[in-house]
Amino acid sequence: MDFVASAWMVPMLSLLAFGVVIMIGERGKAWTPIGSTIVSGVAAIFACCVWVQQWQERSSYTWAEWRWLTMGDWPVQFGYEVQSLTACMLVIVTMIGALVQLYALSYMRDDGRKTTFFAYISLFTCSMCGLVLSPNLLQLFIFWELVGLCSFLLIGFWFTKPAAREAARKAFLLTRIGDVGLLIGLFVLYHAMPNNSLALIDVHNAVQNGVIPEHTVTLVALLLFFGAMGKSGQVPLHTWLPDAMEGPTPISALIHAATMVAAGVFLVSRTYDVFLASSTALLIVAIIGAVTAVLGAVAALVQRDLKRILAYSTVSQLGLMMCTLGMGTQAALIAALLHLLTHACFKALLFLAAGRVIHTVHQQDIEELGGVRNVLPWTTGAFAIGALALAGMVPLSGFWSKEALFAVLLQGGAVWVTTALCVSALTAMYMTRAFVRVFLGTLRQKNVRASRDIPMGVPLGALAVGAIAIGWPPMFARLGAQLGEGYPHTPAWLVATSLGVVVMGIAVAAYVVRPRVIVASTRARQPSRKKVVPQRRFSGTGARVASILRVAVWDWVYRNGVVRPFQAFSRGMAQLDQTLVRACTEGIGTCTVLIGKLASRAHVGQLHVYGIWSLWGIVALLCFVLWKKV
Amino acid sequence: MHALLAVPFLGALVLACIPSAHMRAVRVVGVLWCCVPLAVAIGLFVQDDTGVSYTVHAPWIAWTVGGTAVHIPWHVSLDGFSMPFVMLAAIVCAVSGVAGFLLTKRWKAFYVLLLLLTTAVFGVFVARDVVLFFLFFELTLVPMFFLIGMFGKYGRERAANVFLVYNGIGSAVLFLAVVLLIVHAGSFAVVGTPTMGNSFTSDYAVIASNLAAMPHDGMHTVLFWLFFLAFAIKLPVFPLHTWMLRVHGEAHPAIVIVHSGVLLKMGAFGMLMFSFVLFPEVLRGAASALAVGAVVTIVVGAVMACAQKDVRLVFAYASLSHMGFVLLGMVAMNDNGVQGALFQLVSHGLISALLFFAVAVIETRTQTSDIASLGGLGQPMPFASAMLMIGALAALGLPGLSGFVGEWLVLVGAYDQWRTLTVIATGSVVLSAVYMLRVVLGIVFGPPPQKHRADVRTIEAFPMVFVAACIVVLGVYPSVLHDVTREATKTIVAPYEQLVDVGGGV
Amino acid sequence: MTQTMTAYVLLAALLFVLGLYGVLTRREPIVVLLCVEVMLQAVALNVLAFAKYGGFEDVTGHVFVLFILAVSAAEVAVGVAVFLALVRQRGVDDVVKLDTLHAERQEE
Amino acid sequence: MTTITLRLSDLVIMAPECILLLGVVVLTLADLWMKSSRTSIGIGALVVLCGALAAAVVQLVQETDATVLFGAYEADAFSSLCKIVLLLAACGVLGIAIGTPNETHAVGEMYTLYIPALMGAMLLVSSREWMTTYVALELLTISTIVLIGMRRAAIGKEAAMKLIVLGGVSSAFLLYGISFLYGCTGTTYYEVMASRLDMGQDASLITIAFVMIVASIAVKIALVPFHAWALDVGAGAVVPVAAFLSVVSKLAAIILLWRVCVDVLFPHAADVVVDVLFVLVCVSLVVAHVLALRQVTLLRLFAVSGIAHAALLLVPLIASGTRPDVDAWTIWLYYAVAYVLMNVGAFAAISLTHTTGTQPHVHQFAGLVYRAPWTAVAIVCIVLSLAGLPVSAGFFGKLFILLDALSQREGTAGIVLAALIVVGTVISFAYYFRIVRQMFWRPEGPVPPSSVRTRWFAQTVLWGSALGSVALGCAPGWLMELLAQLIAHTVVS
Repeated sequence: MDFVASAWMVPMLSLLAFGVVIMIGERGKAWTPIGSTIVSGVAAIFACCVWVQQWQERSSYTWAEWRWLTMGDWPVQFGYEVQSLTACMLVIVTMIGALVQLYALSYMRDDGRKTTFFAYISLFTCSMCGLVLSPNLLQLFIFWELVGLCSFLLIGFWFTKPAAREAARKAFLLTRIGDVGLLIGLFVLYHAMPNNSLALIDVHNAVQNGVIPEHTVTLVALLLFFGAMGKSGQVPLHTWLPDAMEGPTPISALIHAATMVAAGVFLVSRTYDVFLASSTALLIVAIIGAVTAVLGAVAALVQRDLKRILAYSTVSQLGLMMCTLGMGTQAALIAALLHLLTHACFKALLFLAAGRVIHTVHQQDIEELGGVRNVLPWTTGAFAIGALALAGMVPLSGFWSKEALFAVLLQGGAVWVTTALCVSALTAMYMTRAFVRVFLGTLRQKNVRASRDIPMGVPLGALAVGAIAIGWPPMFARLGAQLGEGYPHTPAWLVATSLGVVVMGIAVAAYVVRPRVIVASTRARQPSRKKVVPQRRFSGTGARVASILRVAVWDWVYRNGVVRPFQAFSRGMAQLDQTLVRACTEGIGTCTVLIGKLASRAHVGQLHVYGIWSLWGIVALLCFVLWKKV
Repeated sequence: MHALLAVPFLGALVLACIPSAHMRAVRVVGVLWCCVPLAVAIGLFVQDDTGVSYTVHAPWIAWTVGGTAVHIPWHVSLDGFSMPFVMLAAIVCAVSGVAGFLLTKRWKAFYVLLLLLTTAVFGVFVARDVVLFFLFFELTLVPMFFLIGMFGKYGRERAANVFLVYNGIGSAVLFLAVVLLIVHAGSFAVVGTPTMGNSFTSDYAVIASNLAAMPHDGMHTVLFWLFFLAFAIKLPVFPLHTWMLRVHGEAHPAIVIVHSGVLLKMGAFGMLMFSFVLFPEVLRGAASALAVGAVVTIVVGAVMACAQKDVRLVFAYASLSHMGFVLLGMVAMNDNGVQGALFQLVSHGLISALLFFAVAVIETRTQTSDIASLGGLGQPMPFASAMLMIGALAALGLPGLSGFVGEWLVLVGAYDQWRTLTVIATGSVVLSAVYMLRVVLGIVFGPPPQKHRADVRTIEAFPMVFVAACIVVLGVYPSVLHDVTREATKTIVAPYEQLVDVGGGV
Repeated sequence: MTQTMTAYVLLAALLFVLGLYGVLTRREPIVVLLCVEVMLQAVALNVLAFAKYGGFEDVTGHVFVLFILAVSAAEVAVGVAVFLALVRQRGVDDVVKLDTLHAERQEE
Repeated sequence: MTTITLRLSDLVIMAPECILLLGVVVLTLADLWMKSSRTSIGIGALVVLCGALAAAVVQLVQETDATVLFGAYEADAFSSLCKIVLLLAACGVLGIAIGTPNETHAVGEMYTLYIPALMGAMLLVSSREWMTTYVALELLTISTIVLIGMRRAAIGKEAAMKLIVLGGVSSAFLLYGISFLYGCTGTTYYEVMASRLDMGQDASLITIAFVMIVASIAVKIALVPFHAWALDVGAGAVVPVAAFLSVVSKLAAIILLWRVCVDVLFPHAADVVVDVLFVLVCVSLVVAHVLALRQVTLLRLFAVSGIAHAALLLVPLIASGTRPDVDAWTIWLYYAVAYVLMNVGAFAAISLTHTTGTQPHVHQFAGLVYRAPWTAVAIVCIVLSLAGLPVSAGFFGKLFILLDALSQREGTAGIVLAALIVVGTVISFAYYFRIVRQMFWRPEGPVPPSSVRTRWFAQTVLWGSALGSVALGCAPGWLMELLAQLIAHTVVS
C-alpha cells in the first residue's frame, strides 16, 4: 500500500471520528470515546507507516488537485503534501493525539460532556493534520484557525467556570491578533507572487529565484512570524498560554504543549525560504525568540501552579526554538525541529504526569502539594524522566536536541548561546523546584488513593519511553538527516558547559527548595486553607522581583494599556452613535415635524389672516413676474 | 421562474382566505408555504448548473403617441448574478417562516405579510428592468413596515416609523434616480446623433449599453451619487445606519431574520447593479473615498458593537461592519472584490438568519436579550448554544465557515488597490472576534441559570441545522456558490478593469 | 374718449382696492359681504368702461356686466343666508370670532 | 348680426349637462312631492349621474367634436374624458353621501345640490368663453357653499362663510383680470382673445391680468399661499361634501387652469405663466406636505394632502412649457383618475368609520383590523396609492409625472420639481401611514364595533376605488394606451 499517497486518510479518519461522535452525542457516551480512541490509534499507526515509507523512499509527494476556489483566473488548489517535515509532524500529532485520547478515557471518565470532549480532540487532530499536510498557505491558514478554534473550545471546555471562559476568550483573541498578521502576510504574498499562487512550492521557487523584491520578502516574513508568535506564545502575545491551563490537562498536553503551540515553529520552518531571504526578519525572529525563552523561564521559576510552570516552560522552549530558527541556517532548521520533536514528547509526558497528580490529589498549587511520590510512584518516575529531559540531562532526548540548538546558536554568535545556556540553567532550576515541591516531602491531602489506571498509565509509559528513546544518538542523527542536510555538530566544550550548567541549576534549586515535611497531626488542626501561609523560599526582595517577573505584568499592561482604553473608547463611540449620529440623521425628521407644527399653528382660522396671505401671495407673484420681465 | 414570484403571492392569497380562528391551519399552511419557494429555488439552482439562465422579456407597459414612446418591459432574469440572492432569499424566508412559530399571536398576518415580502424580494433580485426593480424595491417596504410594527418589543412602532421614513427617503432618492436614468439614458435612438430621439425604455440592458456608449458627463456623477445614496441607506453605510439599529433592536427576531438576511442585501445588490456597474468612470474617481467610507463603516461598526449591552444590537452593529466589507469589495471592483462582496452577502444572510433564530429561541425562553442577564445557557440549552456559537464563529470569519471566504476575497480584492485601508479593515477582524466572543461567551458560558430552560424543539432545530449546514458547506467548498457567480462577475467588472487599464490604475 | 376711459378704469381700480381693503379689515360679516360686492361691481364698472369706450362693436361687455350682477346677487343671497344662520345659531356678528376651525384644535 | 339660436342638435352636444339639468329639476320636484325616504332621492341622483355618464361615454366613443354657442362650449375627447372622470368622482361622492348619516338641515337637497355643482364643473371643462366660465365657476362654488352651509353644526356655516368671502374675492380678482383682457381685445372668447392679444403694446397690463387670473384660479385649486381656506372649509363640511370639494371642485379648477393656460395664456406669455406656476407648485409641494404632518383631523389632513396632489397634477402642465403634448395630457388624465380613485376611496373610508356628530379623527381607525379586517385591507390599498407606493395607481401616476417632468424639462427646473416631489412623497409616508398604524397597531378605540355598519354604497365606493387603484397599479399601460388613443387627435389638431 502506498501510504504516502494516501496520507489524506489520517485527517479523514479523525474527521470521521469527530462526525460520528458528535452526531451520536451523549447517547453513545459508553462507547464512542473508546471508538474515537481506537480510530485515532489507527490514524497514528497509519501516520507512522507514512513516515516510515517516506523515510525509506526519501521522496515527497504532493497532491493538490481539489479546486477550492477560483480567485481571478487562478484556481486555489487544495490537497496534501507529504515530505520529511510533514511526515514527522504527522506522527507527532497523531501519536500524542492517540495517547492523549487514551489517557482521557480515564481522566474524563466522570465528565458529563465526555463525548463532546472526544469529538473536539478528534476535530483538533484532523485540523492539525490538515495544517501539517497543507501544500498551500491558504489551506494552512484555514487549518491554522481551525486548530485555534479547537484550542478555544477545549480551553473553555468546562464552560461553567468563569475562569475557563476568560481563558478561552483570551486565547482566541491573542492568537487571533497573530492570525490577522498572518492573513495580511498572505495578502502581501498573494499580490507579490507572480501568478497569485499561495502554494508553498511556488513560494519556494519565487523566493529562490528572487522574483519578489527584498522589502516585500522581509514584510512577508515578519507577518508570517507575527502569526507564529500568536500561536506559539512568543512575547508579547504569550499571555494566553498560561491561562489556557484552565482547560482539561490532557488538552494542555496535546494542544498547549506538544502540537498546536508548535505550529508557529512549524510555520516558520515550512516557509523558511522566505525567512532565509531576509536577514532583518531572521534577526527579529531570533531576538523575540531569545526574549521569550528568557522571560518564559524566569516566569516558570516563580509560578505556584504546577500546570502554569509547565506552560511557561513551553513558552520558554518555543522561544528557544524560534531563536534557533533566527540563526538562518539549514542546521538551525533541523535543530529547531528536532527540539520540537523531543519537546513534544517530554512536555506531553510532563503534562500527563501532572494531570495524573491533579486527577489523584485534586490540587495543582505546588505550595499545597507534596509527597505525591508516595501515592504515585510510577508517575513520579515518569515526571522525573520528563523533567530531566526538559532540563537537558545527558542520556535523555532533550539533551541531544539541546546540544543541536547550542551548536547552531554558537554559530550565530556568543550572545545567543549564552542566552540559551542561561535558559537551560533556569529550566533545570524550575523543573527541580516543581519536582521537589510536588513529589517529595509529605503528602498533605488526606484520603488520597491512586487506583491502577491502565488508560493513564500506558500513555505515560509510552511517552516516557519516547522521551528516552528518541534521543538514542544514531537514531537521532538519522532523524536529523532525514529532515535535511547539515545536522549540526556540537563542540565538546559546549557539551560539557551545557551539562555543567544543567547540573548546577539542579543543584542550586535542590539546595534552595527543600522538600517540605510536615507532621500530619499539626496539619489536622489547621484544615482551613487560608491559615496556611505558603512558605516561599524566594522571599524579601526576591519575592518582589518574583511577583514582577511572574509576567502578570503583561496582563497588567494589556488590561490597562489596551483593554480598558479600548472599552472606554468603544463605549464612547457607541454613546456618540446613539446621541449625535442619531440626532443628526433622525433629527431631520424631527425638524420637519417641528416645522409642520409651526406651519400648522400659523393657520389661525381667521378670514382676515387668510385674505392677507393671499394678497401678499399675489403681490409677491406680481413682483416676481415684473422682476422676471425686467 | 415566474413560479418564484407566483408561489409566495398565491400563498399570501390562500392564507388570507383561511379564517384566523383556525390558528393551527394557518401556521401549518404558512410554514409549509414558506418552504415551497425554497424548493422552487433549489430546483432552479440545480438546473442552472448547466449554465442556462432564465430570462423573460415581454412588453408590459408602453404608450406610444405623438412623438414619444415609452416602454417599460417586463424583463426578469435569473442569471449567475441574481441566483445566489434568490437562493439566499428563499432560504432566509423559509427560516423566518419557521421562526414565525415562536410568535405568540397574529400568525395569519405574519405569514401573509411574509409571503408578500418574499414575492417582492424575489422580484427585486430578478428584475432586469429599472422600473420593475424599483417597483419591487418599494414593495418590500410595506410588508416590512407592518411586520416590524406588529411584532416585537415595546419600541417596535417607533422602529417601524423610522424604518419607513428612512427607507422612504432611500426609495424617494431612488425614484428620482430611476426616472433621471431613464430620461438620460433610456433612449432607443442611436447615441451621438443630435436628436436624442423621443423613445424611452427602462430596460436595464439597453440603458447599460447606452450609458457605455455615452461620453461621461455631469449627469453621470449625479446619477451615481443618487443611486449610491439610495442604496447606502438600505445597506446601510455609516452614518446612515441608525434606523437599522432600531429594527434590529425592537422587531421580533423572526422579522429581523428577513431584514438582516435579505433586505440589507437588496441595498448591496442595487448599489452594485446601478451605481458601480453603470457608472465606472464615476466610480473610478470616487472609489478611494468610498473605500474610506467602507473601512470607517467596518471599524466603527465593530468598535461600537463591542460596547453594546443587548445581543441584538451587537449583531446589528456586526451587520453594519459586515456590510462595510461588502462595500469595500464592491468599490474595489475587481474579480476578487466583487466575488467576495457577493459571497459575503450570501454568507452574512445565512449567518444573520442563524444568529437571530438562536436569539429568537433564547428570547422565547428567557424573555430577555440583555447580555448581562443571560449566561450559562450552554448547560440547559446545548443545542441552541451550539448553533449560536456556530453563527458567531462564522460571523467572526472563522475559516471553514462561510464568513471567512467572503472576507478573504474582499480583502484580497481591496488589497489590490488600497494597502493601508485593507490592513485597517483586516485589523477589525480582531474586533469582530472581541464582540462576538463577548456575546457568545456571555450567553453560553458561565454558571448555569437557576431556572430551567428547555432546549430547542424539533421544529426549531430543523431550520437551524439547515442553515448551519449551508454555512459549513459554503465555508468548506465555496466554489458551490463562487462558480455560479463567476461569469456574471467577470462581465460586471470588465468595463471597470478596462477603464483602469487604459487609465493606468486608480 | 381714452381719457374718460382711463378715468373710469382708475375709479374702478380705486373701488376694487377699497373693497379689498374692506374685506380684509372690517369685522362685521355683512360689511365684509358688501365689500366683496364692491369689488365685483368695480369689475363691472371696469368692463362697462371698456365696452363703452373701447371701440368694440358688440354688446359683449354689457352682457358680461349683467352676468356679473346676477351671479354676485346670488352669491350675496347665499352669503346673507349663511350669515343669518350663523347669527341665529351662535350669535356671531364678528368675522374674527369665526375661528372655531383653527389649527390648534385640530392638531395632534 | 347673427341671431342666437339654440338648436336641438346643440342640446345633444351638451347632452351630459342637459341630462343633469333635467335630473335636478325632476329630483327637486320629486323631493317636494314625495317627502319620502331620503335615500331614494340619493339613488335618483345617482341614476341621473349615470345617465350623464352614459351620455359622456357615448360622446367619447362617437368622437363628437363640436362647438355650440359660437364656440363658447366645446365638446371634444379631452373634455368628455374629463367629464367622465368628474362624473365618476361625483358618483363616488354620492355613494359616500348615501352611506353617511344625515347631518344637515336638508332632506333631499343634500343629494340634489351636488348635481348643479357638478354641472358647473362640467361646463367649466367645456367652456371656451369667459362669461360661460365665470357662470360655471360660480354655479360650482355657490352650490358647494350651500352644501357646506347646510350642515347642522355651526362649523358648517363658518366654513361656508369663509368660502363665500374668499371665493368672492378670488372671483373678483379673476373678473378683474378678465376685464383687462377684455379691454385689450374686446372679446371674451378664448381663441379670439388669444389671437387679438398684442404683447407688444400692453405687455405689463396683460401680464398683470394673467397673474391675477392664475392666482384666482390658484385660490380655487388652493395652491399655497392661497390654500388656507381649504383646510378650514374641508374640516367644516360633512364628509361627502368635503370629498366633493377635494375631488370634483379641485379637479374642475385644475382643468380650468389647464384650459386657460393652453388657450389664452401660453400663446403670449408662456414663460411668465410657467414661472408663476412653477413657484406656486414648488411652494405648494413643500408646504402642503409639511403642513400635513401634524394634522390628525382627517378632513383637514385630506384637504392639505389634496393640495399636494393638486400641485402634482399641475406638473405636466409646467413641464410641457409652451404647449402640452399628448404625453402631458395623457399623464395628467391618468393621475386625475388615480387621484379620484384614491381620494374618493379615502373619504369613503372616513365615512365608513366615522361616528356621527364628531369631527373625523385619525383615532377612528383605531383597531379597525379587528373589527373589519377586509375594510382595513381596502384602506391599506388606498393609502398605498395615496403615498405613491406600488402596486397602485398612485405609484405609476407619480412615476409618469416624474418621467414627463424630467424628460420635458431639462436642467435644474425639472430636477428641482422632481426632487420636491420625491421629498414630499417621503414626508407623506409619515402622515398617511398614521392611518395604517391606527388600524393595525392600536387597540380598538372608543368607537363601538357596531359603528361600522354595512353601508353598502360607501362600501362599494371604497372597494371600487381600492380595486381600481390596485388594478391600475398592476396594468397601468392599458389605461395609458387607451387615454393616449382617445385624446390623440384632439390634441394634435
